[in-house]
Amino acid sequence: MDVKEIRRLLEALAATDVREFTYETGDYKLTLKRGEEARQTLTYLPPAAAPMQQVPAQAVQSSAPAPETAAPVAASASSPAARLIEVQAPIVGTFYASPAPDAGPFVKVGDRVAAGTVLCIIEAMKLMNEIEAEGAGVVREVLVGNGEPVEYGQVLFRIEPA
Amino acid sequence: MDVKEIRRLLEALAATDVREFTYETGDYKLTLKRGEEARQTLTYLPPAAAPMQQVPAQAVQSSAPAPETAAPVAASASSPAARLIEVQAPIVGTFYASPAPDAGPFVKVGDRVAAGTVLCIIEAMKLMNEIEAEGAGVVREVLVGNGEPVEYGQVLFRIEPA
Amino acid sequence: MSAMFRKILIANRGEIALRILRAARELGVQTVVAYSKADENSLPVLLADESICIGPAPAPESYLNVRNLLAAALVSGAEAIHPGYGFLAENAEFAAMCEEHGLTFIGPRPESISRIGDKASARALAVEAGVPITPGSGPLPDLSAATRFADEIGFPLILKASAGGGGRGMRVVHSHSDLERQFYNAQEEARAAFGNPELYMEKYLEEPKHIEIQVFGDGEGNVVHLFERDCSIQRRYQKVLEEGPSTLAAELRAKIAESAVRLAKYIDYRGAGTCEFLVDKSGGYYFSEMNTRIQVEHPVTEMITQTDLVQEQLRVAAGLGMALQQSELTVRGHAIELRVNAEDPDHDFRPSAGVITDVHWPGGPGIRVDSHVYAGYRIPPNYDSLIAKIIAWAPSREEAIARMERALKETVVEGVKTTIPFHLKVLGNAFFRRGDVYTNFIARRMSS
Amino acid sequence: MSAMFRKILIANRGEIALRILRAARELGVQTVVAYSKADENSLPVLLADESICIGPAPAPESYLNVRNLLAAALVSGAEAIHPGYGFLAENAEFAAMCEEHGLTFIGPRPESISRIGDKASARALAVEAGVPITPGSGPLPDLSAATRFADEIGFPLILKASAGGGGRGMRVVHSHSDLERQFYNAQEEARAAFGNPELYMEKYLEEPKHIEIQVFGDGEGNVVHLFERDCSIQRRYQKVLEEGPSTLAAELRAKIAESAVRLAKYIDYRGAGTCEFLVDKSGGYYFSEMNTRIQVEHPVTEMITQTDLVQEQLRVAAGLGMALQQSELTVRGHAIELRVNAEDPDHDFRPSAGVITDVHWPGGPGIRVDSHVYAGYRIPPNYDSLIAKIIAWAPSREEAIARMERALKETVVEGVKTTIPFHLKVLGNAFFRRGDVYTNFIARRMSS
Repeated sequence: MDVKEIRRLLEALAATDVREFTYETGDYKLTLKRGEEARQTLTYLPPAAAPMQQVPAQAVQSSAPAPETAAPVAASASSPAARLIEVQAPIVGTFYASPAPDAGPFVKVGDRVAAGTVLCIIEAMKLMNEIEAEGAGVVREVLVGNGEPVEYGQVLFRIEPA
Repeated sequence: MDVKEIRRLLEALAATDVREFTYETGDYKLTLKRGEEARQTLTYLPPAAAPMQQVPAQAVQSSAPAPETAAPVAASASSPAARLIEVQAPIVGTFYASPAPDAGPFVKVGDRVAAGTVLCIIEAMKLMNEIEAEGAGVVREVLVGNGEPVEYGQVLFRIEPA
Repeated sequence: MSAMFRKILIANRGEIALRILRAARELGVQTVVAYSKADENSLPVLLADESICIGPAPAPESYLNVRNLLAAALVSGAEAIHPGYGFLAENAEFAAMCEEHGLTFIGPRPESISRIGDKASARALAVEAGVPITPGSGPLPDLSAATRFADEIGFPLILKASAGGGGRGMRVVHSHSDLERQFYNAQEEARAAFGNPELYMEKYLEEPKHIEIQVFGDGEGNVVHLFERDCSIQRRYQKVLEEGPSTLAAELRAKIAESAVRLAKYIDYRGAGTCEFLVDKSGGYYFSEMNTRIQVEHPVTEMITQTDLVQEQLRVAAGLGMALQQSELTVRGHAIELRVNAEDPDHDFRPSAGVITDVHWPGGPGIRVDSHVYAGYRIPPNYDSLIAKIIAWAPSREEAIARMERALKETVVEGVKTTIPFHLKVLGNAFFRRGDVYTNFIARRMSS
Repeated sequence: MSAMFRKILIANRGEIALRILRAARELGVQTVVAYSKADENSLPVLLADESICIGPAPAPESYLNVRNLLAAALVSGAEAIHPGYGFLAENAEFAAMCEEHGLTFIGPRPESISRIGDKASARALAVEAGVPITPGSGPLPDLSAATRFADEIGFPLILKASAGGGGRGMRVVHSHSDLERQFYNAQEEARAAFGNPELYMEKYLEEPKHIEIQVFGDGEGNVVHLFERDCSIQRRYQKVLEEGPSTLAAELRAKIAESAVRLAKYIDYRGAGTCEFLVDKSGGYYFSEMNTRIQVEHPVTEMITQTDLVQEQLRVAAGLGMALQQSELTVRGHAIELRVNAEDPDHDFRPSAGVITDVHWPGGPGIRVDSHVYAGYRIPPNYDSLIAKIIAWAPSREEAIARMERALKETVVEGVKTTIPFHLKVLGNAFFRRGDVYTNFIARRMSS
């Protein structure tokens, strides 16, 4: 089981009210426990969910209301990363970390940025769109590799606000 | 699992309300705990998969008119009628409250019956099947009208046991 | 040498995105579903080989966001874009931009869309191609001009304000005295309402049928028709029930179909298209417009001709030629399609968005269901309210109606209101049952 | 003058009860569903006009309980009983009792059931009607008798113990030396196993196809066939996948169909029936048995012939005559049916009873689903494990396979294991894809 599969499992679990989940094979053991009080009813999630069986499980998951405006910056919901600001892709295209193939990256983890600092370029239909920081802070994470495609809303950076 | 994978796993976890996560393989064990611990854990027990019974090939039940005992007698579950015994139809047919059209009913509400007292007739395919009481008691309810069809298991009388 | 696409981008949502996905998958074509944030848990996204978010819920920022759609196709390596219906499906500029970026637009050539998509231009083309249109006057300076036109065309006629629109300021006139009485009033009204007194007239069709011909062209001069659909049952210009074939006489049906082919050939049409006609009770038929895309009601045609129009779109767009041949196309049986909308028919069909808590679609012989919903699906409030199309096929119209009734009675949708109770009333209506159905059916026959 | 039934009793459960209910409802016939206590929440019961409990869960006390079934029909005012398949469908005594009580048995005449239902009698009838059967010897007293038979028929042959059964004590022999070596061993083994050394021989078909012809008769001398189904893919004599038409040559198909019609005409067959044949690689075909009922796989035929066999059963039983005419019957396209069972293919197909917590069936063009289950339905442990039949139709076999794969990939059943993963393997198998399929397909081509 790789991270992608675990992530899909987590998504599937989120749609249920399963509180505790253990999956054990000869190779590995996976245990998950979820917060809040256990409810009265539990539903069963088949441990080895085939891809097609995952559809409704994911489907049942209620999505957070979509933002009405294409705000590229959003606070992440909860948890360890709560204090970090997420920089999301405002358009679809190809991510470039540096202004030119042989140049260094616009920013690296640990770099201090100010409002307006260019963080990256997203190329869409031959146009280079510079993505700027909205506020001051320190780059804590860079989540996309150079040349990778990004979709709308994809998290590109996490910045700890100054 | 490398740091990049763990980071992706953390991201995935951050979006859920999973509190505790353990992943163990022959090589390593990964444990994550968040926030408060769940107070109560419930595990799902899959329903015991009973072996499927084979349907006997083409066996026609012998339909010789044997005396009918009001077989599925069951105490009703709860509530006002808790002490009453239900007399259910053991066969499908037409309910007759009396032995002949101009005769009085076998039993009325308030009548005292003994084991073997005939309560009614169910006619099925021109055969008159007498339905007898299984034990002594007082008839408290007659639930079917004369000449009405009854299905298997339909409650015909409620009797308060003596 | 041409080959089928390896991968396409589906630039739409809901049932039509799923429909395209199914066609592609059956042809071995990989799918990339472009979706808005509101649709991330939608069935097409869950089933797609790949999916890519192209914007937030509002359509102008996602499904109408040309830049993000094109970028999505380019970064995902798709070779073609299927626009579905609605959104950018009839946008010539979008079609042209696809081609400019080396992407195949699965639809007609951009110039076809603009020539035949514009209503005035389409009427002119129809006249050139010898296809009848509703007779109309030019601007009428005075009553005598109007009278001359009336003498030429005959009553009933409809007076319209040149500057008007959306049904406002229209008056039906049945006789010369009617015309005399109404002409100057109408001029005054037009002046008051639109600041322009100019009037014109068109032939007024009383109780027409809305008949549309499905056509398909290969863009190389070959055009076939796949017979007609009767879409007369409309509520506020929204189709409610479509069926095929119509109850018109065979000779008339053939004439209308032939006209549609003539028009499509005249513009060397490529791909799937629909020519809409109004048909009056005397057998006159008048071209009204052409839709240059796959339509919501295409399954009616697929059921009676045993074809797959979306697969055919993909084949023609990929340059593999058109498999459809007129000589092999026949109508078998009758099909009816109902549009199940999440609307409350008891409260003026107001939208009933929310979570579908339980759903059970009908099955068994002759029933096809095209739906993107599932138990637990939240209908986003941002788009239309169509949640399913139920199609019933049977050897005859009468049997198709009985089958559809049977199907609706086994359908369960919980959590939202649907138009199913209304559909059952339509199916039970005596006028409908004998095919006595015109565009005013709902207003005239279904008002309680 | 005959008329359609006003009301019928459905003496069955599961998907076939629902199938009959759908056919009846479309014909305007009221339905009474007879059900066991285990099925009170089943879909046919929930959808029926009336329902009547006829006994507890065990089939001998409910679905095989003749007295309760007949009483249920009589008290509910039903005029006819549809037995579906299995249970009492091929019970001549039950059919006769229906008639005695003034109820129409929707099926063949009782005497047809007993004559053609008995395997030995059916073989004799086939010979009389001039329909080929697998050649068999009489009892073989010694090796020389066996050798004479082998000389007459040719190898391979199969030695069977007269007192044997269920496949026990059978030996395939390929040559005279094989026969010499095995004959006395087989006698000894038969004596030891069954207390009787008597042997007989039959022609052994290596890798035959299981081909069955759907026939329909009106009981008045008219019999039509609705072409064939290939049901070679079986697991322990249980059909897994059925398709039509077969990949056999057109001439051979026609010959087999003609034989089936001849046999059905010979006994003046009434209603729906199926003649099963084994077909060897050299084009020899041999009648094996006739099923005197509607079959599980009848939708394959309905899809390729655009007929409704269950409605036709009702019409013929009601005395309205047979609407089917041979000259109007043609095969269009290809259909495949899969039986989705609640079984775990990873654990020797053990039954997987329980609650179906979520279910999402496929839809879209060419897909038919016949299923009695729904989200929240508990599969009772008392009956078979069939939960759905998925049928895919397309213009060609290749397209039907692609469509079925597409359909299975959008299917979701949660709460129980199903055979769908196994079906996907069958569909992907190279031998299956080229139609190289015989009754040993699963044993030979699918063992991992």
